[in-house]
Amino acid sequence: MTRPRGRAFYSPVLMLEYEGKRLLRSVGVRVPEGALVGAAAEVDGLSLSYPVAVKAQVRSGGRGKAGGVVRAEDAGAAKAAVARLMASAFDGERPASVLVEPWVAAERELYLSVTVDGGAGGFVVLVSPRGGVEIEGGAPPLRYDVGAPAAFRAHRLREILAAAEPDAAVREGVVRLARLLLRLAATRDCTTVEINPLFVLAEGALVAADAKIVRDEWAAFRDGEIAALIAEDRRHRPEAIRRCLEAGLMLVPLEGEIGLISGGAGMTMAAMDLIARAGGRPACFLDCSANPTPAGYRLSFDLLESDPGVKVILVSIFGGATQMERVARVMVDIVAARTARKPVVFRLNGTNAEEADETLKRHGLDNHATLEGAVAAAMALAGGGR
Amino acid sequence: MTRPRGRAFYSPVLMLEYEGKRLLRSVGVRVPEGALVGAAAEVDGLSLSYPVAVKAQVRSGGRGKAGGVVRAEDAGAAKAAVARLMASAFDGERPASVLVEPWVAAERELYLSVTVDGGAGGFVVLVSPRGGVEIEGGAPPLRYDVGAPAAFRAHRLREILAAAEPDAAVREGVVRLARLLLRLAATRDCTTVEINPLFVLAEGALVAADAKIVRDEWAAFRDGEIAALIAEDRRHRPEAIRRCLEAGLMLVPLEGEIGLISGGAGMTMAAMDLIARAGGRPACFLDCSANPTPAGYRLSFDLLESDPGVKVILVSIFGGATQMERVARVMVDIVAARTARKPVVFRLNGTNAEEADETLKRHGLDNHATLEGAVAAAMALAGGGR
Amino acid sequence: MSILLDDKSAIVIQGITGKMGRFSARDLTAYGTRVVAGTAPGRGGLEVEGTPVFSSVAEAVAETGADSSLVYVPAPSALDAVLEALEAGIRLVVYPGDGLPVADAVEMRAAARARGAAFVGPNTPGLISPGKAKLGFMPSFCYRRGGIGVISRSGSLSYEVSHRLTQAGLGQSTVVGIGGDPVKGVNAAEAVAMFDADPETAAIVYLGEIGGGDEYDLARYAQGPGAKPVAALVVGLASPPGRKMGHAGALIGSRADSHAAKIAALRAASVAAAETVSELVPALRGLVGTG
Amino acid sequence: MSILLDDKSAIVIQGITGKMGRFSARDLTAYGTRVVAGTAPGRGGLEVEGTPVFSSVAEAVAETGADSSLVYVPAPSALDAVLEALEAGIRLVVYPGDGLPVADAVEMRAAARARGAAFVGPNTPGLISPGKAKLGFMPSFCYRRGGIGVISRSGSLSYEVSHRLTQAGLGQSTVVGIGGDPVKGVNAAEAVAMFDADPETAAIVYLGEIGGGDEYDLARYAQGPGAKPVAALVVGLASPPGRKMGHAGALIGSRADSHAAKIAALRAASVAAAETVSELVPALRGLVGTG
Repeated sequence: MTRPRGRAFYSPVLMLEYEGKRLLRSVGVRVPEGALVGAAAEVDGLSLSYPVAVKAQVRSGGRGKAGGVVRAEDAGAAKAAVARLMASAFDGERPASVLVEPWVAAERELYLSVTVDGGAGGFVVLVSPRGGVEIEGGAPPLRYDVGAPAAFRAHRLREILAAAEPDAAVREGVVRLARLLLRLAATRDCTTVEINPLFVLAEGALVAADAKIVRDEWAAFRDGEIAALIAEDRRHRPEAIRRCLEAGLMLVPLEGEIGLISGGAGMTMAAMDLIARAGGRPACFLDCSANPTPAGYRLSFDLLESDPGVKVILVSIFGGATQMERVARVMVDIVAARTARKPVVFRLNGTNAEEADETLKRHGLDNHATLEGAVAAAMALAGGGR
Repeated sequence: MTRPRGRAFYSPVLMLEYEGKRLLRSVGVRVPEGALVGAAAEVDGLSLSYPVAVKAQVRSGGRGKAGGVVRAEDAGAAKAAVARLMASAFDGERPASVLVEPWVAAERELYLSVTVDGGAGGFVVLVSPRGGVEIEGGAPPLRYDVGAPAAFRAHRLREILAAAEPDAAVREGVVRLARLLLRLAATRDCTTVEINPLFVLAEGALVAADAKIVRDEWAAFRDGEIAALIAEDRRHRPEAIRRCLEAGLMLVPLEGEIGLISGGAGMTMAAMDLIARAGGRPACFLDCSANPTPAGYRLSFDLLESDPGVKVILVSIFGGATQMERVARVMVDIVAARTARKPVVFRLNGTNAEEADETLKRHGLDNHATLEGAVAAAMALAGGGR
Repeated sequence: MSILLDDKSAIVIQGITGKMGRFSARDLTAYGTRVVAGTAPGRGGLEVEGTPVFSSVAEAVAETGADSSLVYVPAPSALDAVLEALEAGIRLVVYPGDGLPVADAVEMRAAARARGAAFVGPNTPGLISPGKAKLGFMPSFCYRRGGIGVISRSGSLSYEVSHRLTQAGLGQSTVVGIGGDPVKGVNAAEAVAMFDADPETAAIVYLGEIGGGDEYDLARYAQGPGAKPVAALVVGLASPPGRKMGHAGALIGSRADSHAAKIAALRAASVAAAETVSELVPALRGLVGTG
Repeated sequence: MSILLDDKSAIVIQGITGKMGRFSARDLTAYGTRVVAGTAPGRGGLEVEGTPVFSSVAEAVAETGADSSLVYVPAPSALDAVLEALEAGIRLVVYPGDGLPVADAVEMRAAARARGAAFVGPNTPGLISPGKAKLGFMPSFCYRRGGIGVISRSGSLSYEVSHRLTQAGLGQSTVVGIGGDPVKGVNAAEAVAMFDADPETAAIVYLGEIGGGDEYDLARYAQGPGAKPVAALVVGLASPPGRKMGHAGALIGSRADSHAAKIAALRAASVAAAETVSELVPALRGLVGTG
């Protein structure tokens, strides 16, 4: 009910602002006492002291610059803002709800986040004495490489902050808050917990004015909240994408004419790059390596057959654990059973590649020796490049 | 709404079965799909397949033996059971709700818990191949001293289980479950997570048939669920106890005639023991050391003055960080302001004890030199011992 | 000798600018303790009661050679403060505060052990080696130097009993409050081992209570060959089962937690076990004479 | 020489009774790898493909001298299995599985580092030192012994490129899949340092992608004094920003994550950087001739 609808791309495990704030509050972070509404009329039921902030609940970045946050001085203005925001789209995404909060008067705005970072081998804490919508353009934030959560040391962060944050009370508040956010990230499988802006009030208190929390989708087996986010997200995805997600296929829909069925993230990108260099456009990133079964491949074909933009299907797989002679047999079956007319180009290599090659040939199907050759053939069948 | 009412003693941070099961499910533990009802009529709204288990939601131990779990073969029997349980009391505690669950057919019952243990310097995992209501009487459970959660090693637990659990699949299931429970305890500040019985189904799956989860009340600052449990509990406590809890006074009401106001847990028990040895009965365990302020002491006096069973008030404090001359001044003020007639006996010692002694004497109040002397005086004023 | 703390110990008070920090800076110094430094984040350069204040423990250690720490910070910051002290090389850290999540006590204990340092707490008045140094907030007049090593799960009770010992002429080598929480730094078994190894300690007094298993560790020690004489008090005779008596650890959950079971186990191990505080000094006298 | 793995490595396969375990027992042995043991809890005493099965890694190590492990267990049990291997003294642990919570990868990395062992994974085909030993599920025919050290964030792409190198007569010292997740065991910087120290490795090939910072670590190495020749491929030229391309780490979040920025940084560091897979062998030939 409260998930955004629309066609924009977003991570299924990125929590909406109000969800993130609820989680922050539950671990002891101060947030404004807001209320969620789905329609202008619901504003009447709230006990608010004005002015309020009316905030579209969308995952797309740049909401503030796009007018997704409105200050309202009275109930009439708040209702108008709710109605307008509910009817708007942000980067293609329509809000499913609007958050109405007391307008908080900040002395200053900071930036604070805890996020997973490969270079740190774990978590980093990022702090900027200047937060808000302009964070991207400013000086890079202060960075504390924590690594494993148990390695967090408040005094290290304190030292790092000393260089840039002159107010000792604010420093201590940020250190305490960073500890809470790191604990949240570690105990609740979050890959990012970002507060931007983090308001400093006149009396020195810190209030999270926004919340961007990304959970770890692979931790769904041990966190029902993550499983629920994923399930709820799937309910609102277009059917084709939902079916791929359920089958473990990694799909990123694009808008091209070469329907690429591939295996492995790097190899898929490599093939997409060759298509692009040849002047074509891949129709998708579609990685079947997590489900190299007849059902998985059939679903991939169904998806591409039914996409009117796709002119040719290119199957490019270099298998390791995937036994290629089995893949070849599946391809033979799929091709034999299909009624559609879209041409299919194969390039199968890897474990048991020779048998795969023979299987395809025995059924009159070509197997290209190189990726470049397969891409060239697909481009020709799609009607050439640019 | 869903907290138990009644006069029984229970920990505010002991979760009810249904709350515990909800938490278990959220971390990936299999539990029966139950529904909570507050009245017999609500059974009609549930889609159940019979037989079902109808279970009173109370914190008191020994619920099973006391008839708090009923098997119902059809809707009529279930409604009757709900009505009966809602009207019953268990160790003085009336259920606020009843859990209705499918009756699970277990091949076997195990016992599994993760709990804080001083000897282990942290957490222990306890497993018994025979669970159920008879666990207390049987052989002691297998014990794996984990210590800090990061020290958990699945292979150590596996070795320990090998001695007593012959079924390798069950062992592996228990090891996986123990890991989840330990993670739950560590990440959500639980001091005990106990599943008894843990059902082994015919196909080998493990299902938590009951749940006893105790949270750490001191972690309320970083866990909103714990804070909510405490707040909800306070709403249902008698007013006097609620006020003490809110003021940080540690109170355990007993049923005696000596109203003991004390400081420090050990010292309070030592005074209670002397009262008992002198043939008296303490009216309470009341430790004011966490709030040694005029308000805290005044509240203690109010509590004991209003308890008709209390015949004398004994103030016994041996202060370290508490400055005793300040306590003495507070006592002088309280005594001067009170209108009640209950006699008061003092024994103040500790930091600045000489000044405290002088302050009391200056206002005509005796300060006993020894705890034994003070107890004897209180006993005499209460009307003697046995 | 004594255990953990003596007249060479150099103390840093973490959180020295707070109320308890200021009190202890004055009180410890008055007792003759070498308080060499205090810390308060962002307030380096100040002085409190004549003691220099640093912004971090590492600075305090580098500048003053502090080796022992008394930590006065609120529970939510306590783990960070203890980890800071350990990482700065402090060998003895005392955290007296109560209300600490048990998970944090577990981490503190593990961190101290990993570094071979001693952690005392939480929920303790600290420790004192009478006549040498004090690292806590117990009332100084209760103590006198001597040969009794005292271990207590409870603060006030340790003042009461130490005062009785002192009045009876039975001085103390060290009185250590191990704290009332179930998971602690130095526990009963570890404190007993330290007293066993301390030549100045002639006998051990243990102040226990219902709940937990520390008393059984003590009995195990007393049963062993060459154990020093041990007297013990267990409080909670009059406490009903199933209720937490103030201390998180003081709860009779099973038969072994009860007053009677503990007294019986201690006596079976030849410990002079007192059932009430009145009996403790006489029991100890039976072991060590008039001291 | 080679890195991490050679013909003296003694392999234990954890989870050898599963489908992948059985496959690798056969496949690794066929490659000439010394597979000395397998483990499966509660199933000690079995044999799989002629390899003895033990109930624990400690037993396997004690009985067979295994020093390297390939772990085939589901993600929820992976951390436990890796910790078991490390505690048993295994020096090289490969966890190929994907779908691992990043928090568990963080713990695995930290645990391996604390013991001075090497952890490779997650989300990797493993590693191979051609002609010596194989510890993963890559197709053996793609590889040939030689002097190119290959590091790859992606599995299939490493087969494709190794195959091209082999066909071009450019053999490999070791090909290590470091994995596509943001937090990994041996990372690009660490693998590069190992190849730098390996006398058999004459040049380094790095197969990277958009997202993450590994490529910048590589550039830092290549800029340093005495660096070995480095060629690199970055894939993701055609990938739009803000979307995760299969790998958890392959996401253009900021400008530095992009294909163009990485290619530019690598070239500025004198790395022979290929914009597509077609350009990689020619770029490498420019550095090392015909091999």
